[in-house]
Amino acid sequence: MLNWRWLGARALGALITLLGVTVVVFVVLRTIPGDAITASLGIESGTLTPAQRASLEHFYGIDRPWFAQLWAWISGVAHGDLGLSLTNGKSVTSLVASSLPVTVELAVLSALIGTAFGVVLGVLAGSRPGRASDSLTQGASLVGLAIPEFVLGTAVVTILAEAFHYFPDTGTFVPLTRSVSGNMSQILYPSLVLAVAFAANVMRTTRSEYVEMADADYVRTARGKGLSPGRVRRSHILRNATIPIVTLTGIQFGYLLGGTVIIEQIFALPGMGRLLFTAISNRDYPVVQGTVLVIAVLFVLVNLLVDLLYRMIDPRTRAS
Amino acid sequence: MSEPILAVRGLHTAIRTPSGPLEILRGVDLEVDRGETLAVVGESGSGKSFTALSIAGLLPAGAEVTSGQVLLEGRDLVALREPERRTVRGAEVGMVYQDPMTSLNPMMRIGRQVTEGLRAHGWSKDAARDRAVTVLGEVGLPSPQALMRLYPHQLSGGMRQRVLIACAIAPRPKVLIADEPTTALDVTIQQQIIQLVARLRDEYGIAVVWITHDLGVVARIADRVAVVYAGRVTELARTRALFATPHHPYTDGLLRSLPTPGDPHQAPLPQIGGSPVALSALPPGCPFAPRCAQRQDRCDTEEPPLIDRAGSRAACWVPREDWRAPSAGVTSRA
Amino acid sequence: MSVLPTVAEPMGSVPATPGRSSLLARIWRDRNGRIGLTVIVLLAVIAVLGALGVLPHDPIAQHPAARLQGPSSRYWFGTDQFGRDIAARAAVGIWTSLRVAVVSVAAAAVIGSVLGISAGFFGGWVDQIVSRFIDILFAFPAILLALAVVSALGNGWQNTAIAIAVVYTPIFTRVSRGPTLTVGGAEYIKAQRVLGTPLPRILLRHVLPNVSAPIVVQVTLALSWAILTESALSFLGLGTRPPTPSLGLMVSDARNTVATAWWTLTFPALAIVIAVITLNLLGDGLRSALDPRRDSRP
Amino acid sequence: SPSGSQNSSSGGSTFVVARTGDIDKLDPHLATAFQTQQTLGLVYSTLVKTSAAGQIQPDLATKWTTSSDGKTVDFTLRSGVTWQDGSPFTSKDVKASIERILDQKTGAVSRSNLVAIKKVDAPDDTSVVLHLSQPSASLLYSLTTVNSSIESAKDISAGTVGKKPNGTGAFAWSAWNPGQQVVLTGNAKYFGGAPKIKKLEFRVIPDESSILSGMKASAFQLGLISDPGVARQAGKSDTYSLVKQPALAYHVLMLNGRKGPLKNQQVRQAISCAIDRNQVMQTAAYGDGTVTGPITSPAFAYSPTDGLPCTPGDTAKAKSMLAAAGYAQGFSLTTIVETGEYATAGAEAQNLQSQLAKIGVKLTLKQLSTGPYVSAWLDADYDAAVALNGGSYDPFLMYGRYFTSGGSLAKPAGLNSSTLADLLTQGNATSDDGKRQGTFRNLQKELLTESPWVWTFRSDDYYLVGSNVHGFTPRPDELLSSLTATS
Amino acid sequence: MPDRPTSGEIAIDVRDVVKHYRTPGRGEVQALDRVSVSVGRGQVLGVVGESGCGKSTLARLLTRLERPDSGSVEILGRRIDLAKRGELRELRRGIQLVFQDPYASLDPRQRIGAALAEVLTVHRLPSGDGRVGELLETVGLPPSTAGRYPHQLSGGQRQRIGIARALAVQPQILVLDEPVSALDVSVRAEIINLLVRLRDELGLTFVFISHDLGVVRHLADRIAVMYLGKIVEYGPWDVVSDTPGHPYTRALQTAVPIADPGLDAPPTELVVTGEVPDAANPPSGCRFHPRCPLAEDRCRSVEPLMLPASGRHRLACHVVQSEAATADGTNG
Ligand SMILES: Nc1ncnc2c1ncn2[C@@H]1O[C@H](COP(=O)(O)OP(=O)(O)OP(=O)(O)O)[C@@H](O)[C@H]1O
Ligand SMILES: Nc1ncnc2c1ncn2[C@@H]1O[C@H](COP(=O)(O)OP(=O)(O)OP(=O)(O)O)[C@@H](O)[C@H]1O
Ligand SMILES: [Mg+2]
Ligand SMILES: [Mg+2]
Repeated sequence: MLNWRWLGARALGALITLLGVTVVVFVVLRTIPGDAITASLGIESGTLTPAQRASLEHFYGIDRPWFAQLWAWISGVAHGDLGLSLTNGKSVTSLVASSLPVTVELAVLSALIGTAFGVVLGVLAGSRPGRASDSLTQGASLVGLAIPEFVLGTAVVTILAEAFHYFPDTGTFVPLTRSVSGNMSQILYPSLVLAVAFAANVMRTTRSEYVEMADADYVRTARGKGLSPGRVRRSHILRNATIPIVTLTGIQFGYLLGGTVIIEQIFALPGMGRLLFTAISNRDYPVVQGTVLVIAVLFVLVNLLVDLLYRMIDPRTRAS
Repeated sequence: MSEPILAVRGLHTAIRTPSGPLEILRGVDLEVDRGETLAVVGESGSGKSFTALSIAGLLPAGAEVTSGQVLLEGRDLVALREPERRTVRGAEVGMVYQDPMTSLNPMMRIGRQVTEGLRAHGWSKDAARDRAVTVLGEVGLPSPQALMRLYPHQLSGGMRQRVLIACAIAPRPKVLIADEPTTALDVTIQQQIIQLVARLRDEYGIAVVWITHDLGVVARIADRVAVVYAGRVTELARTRALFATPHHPYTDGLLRSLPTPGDPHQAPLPQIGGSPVALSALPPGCPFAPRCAQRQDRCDTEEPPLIDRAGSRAACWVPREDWRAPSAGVTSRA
Repeated sequence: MSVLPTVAEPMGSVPATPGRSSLLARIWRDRNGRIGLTVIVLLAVIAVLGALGVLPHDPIAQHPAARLQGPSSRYWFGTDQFGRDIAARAAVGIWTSLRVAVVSVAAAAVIGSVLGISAGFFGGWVDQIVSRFIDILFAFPAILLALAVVSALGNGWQNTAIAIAVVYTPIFTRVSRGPTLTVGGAEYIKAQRVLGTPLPRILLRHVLPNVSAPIVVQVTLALSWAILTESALSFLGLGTRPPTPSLGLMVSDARNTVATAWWTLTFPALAIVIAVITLNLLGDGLRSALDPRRDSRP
Repeated sequence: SPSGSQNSSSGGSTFVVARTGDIDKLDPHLATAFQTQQTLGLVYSTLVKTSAAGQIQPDLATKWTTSSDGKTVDFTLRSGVTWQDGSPFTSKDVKASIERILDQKTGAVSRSNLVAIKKVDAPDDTSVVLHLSQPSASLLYSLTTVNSSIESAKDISAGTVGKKPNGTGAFAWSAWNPGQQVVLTGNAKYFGGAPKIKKLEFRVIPDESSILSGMKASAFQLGLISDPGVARQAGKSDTYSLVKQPALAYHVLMLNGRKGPLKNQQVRQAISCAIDRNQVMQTAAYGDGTVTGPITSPAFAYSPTDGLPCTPGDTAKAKSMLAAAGYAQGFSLTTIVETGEYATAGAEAQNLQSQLAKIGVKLTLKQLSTGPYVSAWLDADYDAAVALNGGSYDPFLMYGRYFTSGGSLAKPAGLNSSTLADLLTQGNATSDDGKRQGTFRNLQKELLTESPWVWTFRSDDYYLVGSNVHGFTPRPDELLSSLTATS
Repeated sequence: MPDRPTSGEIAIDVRDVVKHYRTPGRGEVQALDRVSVSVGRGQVLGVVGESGCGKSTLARLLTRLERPDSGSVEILGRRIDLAKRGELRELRRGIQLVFQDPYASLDPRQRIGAALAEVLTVHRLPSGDGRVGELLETVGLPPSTAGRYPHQLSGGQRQRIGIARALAVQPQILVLDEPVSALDVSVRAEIINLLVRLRDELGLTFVFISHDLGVVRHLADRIAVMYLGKIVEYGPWDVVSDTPGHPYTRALQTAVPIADPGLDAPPTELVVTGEVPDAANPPSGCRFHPRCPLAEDRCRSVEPLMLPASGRHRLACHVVQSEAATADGTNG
């Protein structure tokens, strides 16, 4: 069923994209003033003697021309070596490896929650367009879209603390595999906050797709066969609405991978958003490059997965 | 005269529009007997599809039958509540649609699309499957077993239309309504579909309502014809009678405007002047009056009902005998 | 960043039909559109009043003696930690936020559409290059783009706008490319080619107007994200340059005073929510006004 | 509390300190971030330390004497001290550590403060002698900082310093999870007595509001915050108490005296006169803090504005001074403002802007994140800079590097003044307390007269102390030494 | 019935044109395969065939919407397939195209007047209301139509606009791609009459494309029947439409239902079975053989050539050609 040629072409495209990302991030980083030395020593870097500075530059590898640095980096990546953090000397690979699961789980959980709520509410609204339930759900989704995430996040943290004396666990990240409850106490609330906007978007798409699909010719055919409304909804309307919903979910999920920084700040989650944000503030090139590359890889993978999913869901795109 | 299997009496259907409700059907009368084909002809927008959808109870959101009856073997379908109506739909009245490309669910295997209607009407899984295979064979599709597992996009237009027909006739309905089932197809395929439906009609003894705008098709298949204009039936007659002596100037104009064999290079084709009226701006009297050469004063004020005229029924105040000239309803200049 | 941009649902391949009635009238006919239009005009008026400085209080002047006062007849929405009038600041804040949003979205829409239309219309290697470029931008975490721009150029509303524009450009490219593929293959475009109409004219007079519907709808959505993104950037310390008030800045500053002075956060946050909802409603209205299926029947 | 497992202080197992930033390195000689100093300060010891009030006290050295010419300092070391890895502490460790700091290649932060040291002798295991090139009153203070920590000679020669900290302090190194937490364990063999806290965790909670929420839910035992806005929200609670501690660090508007109108001393003075320090503190820090002059050390408390020809905030006077300097119409300045490092920068800048506007000086804010800010600052590429500068118990250590010739930060300081340089050198050359008081008082006056910068206030540091925590006392230098005695 | 005399001048000359489309999913579609046809000035060529046989592709090549893979397309004696930009504009003033779907071929956002004026402006022809009004009058519409949008017109009116727009540049050749297929019967007659009038009054050359032999018959001097990218029969209108030789043409002829209920259904042996094969994978030999009631062995392997049957009448069918040969043989 898999079309290998298609997959090959897609993989090649993905590779080119990633190479592009690599080059762009490299160039972008170097347009920002300040270098690794000022980042790591702060104002104390002013006290360095030229010899000290030169030796540090050599240590950080920033004394070489930029293309040499780029090349060194790319060839490192090819060997799975993302370099060392300038600020704490840890290997970027290990930093990314420890923060990746947090962000991925955060994104996956909020996508799951968001999609579940979004689809259910969207169908609810779409199956009775114009009714009170429709207006209500639509209104709620608009509010969900409109509240800035940091306001919602802070509100959740504050309310939990004030009213319930509860604070989501901020200790060492507990992987799901170790303890479900321990993991949930860290991930659940931030996921819920992220899920709000996600659900609102999914709801809106589901609703409009539902309304549109309900008008399709084949739905009329199905009704003409005497099927019950529930059957028509499940087998015909919803099944065809899956594709746009999957697309949207995929896009949103992709964004989420690189867009969890605010929630990670507020809930003190050691994810990639925070890693990236801190690294950018610190001018920690290797970490920024590594994190961006990994996020881009994830994004590209998600896209590939969505495409693959499509081809599984939609018989028209399946290779025959 | 035996009771027709399907009779439509004074059917009015309206739809909600941004500028208020709009009457699309303004009193449609039809009837068709068992084993017979009724052709419904008319220009685009005259209300043919609405008639079909009103009969099947499949009107789009915002549209509803406001008065009139749809009698299936004497039982008024309009009066039924939706759950009962559903038991009729598909089981007793089957529908085939104009566009075979969009009328099948692209995400569902052919087999399932044929069987789901049967299952909805209480067929067991196996029985439905067997029936589906049989019926796919009957509509002339090769290797029905294998076909069951295909998706619509793997079939050509003609094959898809056959699948739609199979879906419709699988539960052995009493009436088959076909809304322009061949318009989207090539002539050679159209010919095959016409033959197929005729054969099925005879084998199953069902009544067929065939909607078309092609008078050639009418001539080939229909026992009876209903001509629709601006949401009403303007003429209802047996096919031969209608072609021989149309009693409504509109029907007359339609027939004359067809290219005829002979030397076509000689004279221009006769044509009906003017353009169809908009349903939202109907004139007070006969809706055809503004285009009609036989028009009398009365036509501008009073809308004619269907009047019996020598075995046919036509909605025209002016009897054919009083027409000014046989072709006067028709102008011949472009 | 807080905002999950989504691509507006495709509007179908049929180009939008202009009505007898103007676009505004058609939006007005839609309930959501009506609400959206009304409130946006209201917000625009407030914003312009704020920008013109004709409000009773100066949004920038500090009155240390009147710090953190609650809403009163003198200060409708209360004052902030500098004793500045929140009502006046919110009004100017709407102006700033809308200005950032409008400028960034306009830039993104123009650049994105040019790229998208070129890619869709010319296909071939143009499409290849544009699509790759867009893929790269998409795969980039939006926050890095924004941070990079703001870090490199310093903050200030113009740079915030540039950052947001960079993030949203690929979305407009994607939104305009699809319809262009359809429109480019439409018979009326072929007709223009056969008629010998020069290419620029075809693109400008025939392609552009007919792919504009989804772009216009996307604009309203993007405007609402831009307002949210501006506030998110402010939260991360990368927003508008003080003392110019922006809603995002006010909200993120007020996070620390909300427990003791609820009004500092409530009013600007409400303004954001209202602006975003309004733009979404307007988008809904536009979508239905531009929907080719609507009164496409004679 | 429903938060369950994490809330473990009652069980006595882990003492959690929440703060916004993480440590960045493990070598105390290179540590610049105060989080790193806070942490490593608990692991390493120094020869001498300061009391909270700024008095020099014994640490690894129990006694010290300075020769009469001030050029030799003798230390007697504590005996019986062991490194956390078990090996004994001797004078060789001290010698190796100071030599490491003095070695250019190390890039040690406190090198410039210790350059007076010519030679280090370790005549026996418990004695160390420092030979100085010139007397240095600030030397002892320099030796109290975390940057002057004593490392093990073995680690230094093995090159393992900065890999796994090994000190003689109250807490031993346990684990570091970058960006998340640092875990220390109580050192049972600590010469000052085993700490009551057995396990100490520094946890990174980037958002101060979240730290507050966590304290409300008793998720942490100690929360370190610096944003007065958040502190104001802390209110009263039965799960924690809020302790304010004035810091040595000072908020300042640095003026670049090498640029434009600012070259003119009268102009700088006018700016300094125009600014009501209290207003800055009230608006930016909700009134928390102390209006201050240049010297923040409690031991050298002088009038914060003595030396200015005006009462600060006197707009009319300031305007006339500007006019006298030829700038009656005012002028424009751009100030760099750091974002993301400390909470009040933006607010201070906005208030300064509003105050300066009154005398016609248009201040434009250029907000930069840390990297670009530091670059611009180091290059003196600014007209003005809103800054939070670190303080010290010793005035020479505060200003020597800015205002002595050859001072490492003379460039960003923005002004060369031989008067200032002389005063600083004098103050450092004598250890006579009375003389130092006089000299530094003159230094403060001169700084205010020259007005290279406008000192506004010292802010408070805030400590949210869990209600079941006993014995914690904050210090002006932000070190957490009292955790040794906290339970 | 006169086979209208060719004026001696050739308006269109298409030689050995091949056009294949490479499509990702379908493979290589042989839309046109070695097609040659020519039309004399003032003549009407009718092209019929089922969906997908390449009719529109031919129209696109004639108007240089696309270029052939090989072969040549000559319009009024000049190679339009090789024309450079400036020359192309000039050549296009000689040949114009009218589309099947009158609605899709008009920019929905442009008023009728503007659409017509635009053509005039682009070609630097005298424009202005007068000329636009004239054009509208030529196609039998009142000048007031200029102020309307396409969606405010009926299908017939829209098709008239499509024709008027093509006429605006005063072309000598009109290519009409199924101009009446989308129209109602009652309107179809109007357009056909209009086209007849234009042909006669303006002396235009037409290429008239349709899938309906009945309609083509009404207008054409010559008819070309296409099947799967090839011309299979070509000749005078009456010969091809009334006594066709090729079995495919015969099938087409009988498939069109005639509006006379008195007529019996066509004999089953003339009904073609099956559907049009995929042009991406055409059958070997004679492309029609899988559906042909007369098919023989050689039809499966050997591709028949277009050979003269009589006079200007030519067709490509092994069976019919050999029957004729035998008949000739016996006669001779
Ligand atoms: N949603 C609607 N709102 C307003 N008018 C409508 C709507 N749907 C259909 N109509 C009108 O109803 C009339 C009848 O439509 P119908 O589809 O029955 O025509 P038809 O005879 O089947 O035409 P065709 O041959 O084009 O299929 C048309 O004039 C159409 O404009
Ligand atoms: N741009 C294209 N890309 C790929 N295939 C094409 C393209 N255009 C046409 N084809 C294919 O070429 C063949 C001929 O197409 P063409 O449009 O010329 O047929 P036609 O005779 O006009 O059919 P119809 O009656 O349906 O209009 C078809 O199989 C079609 O699918
Ligand atoms: Mg219809
Ligand atoms: Mg075609």
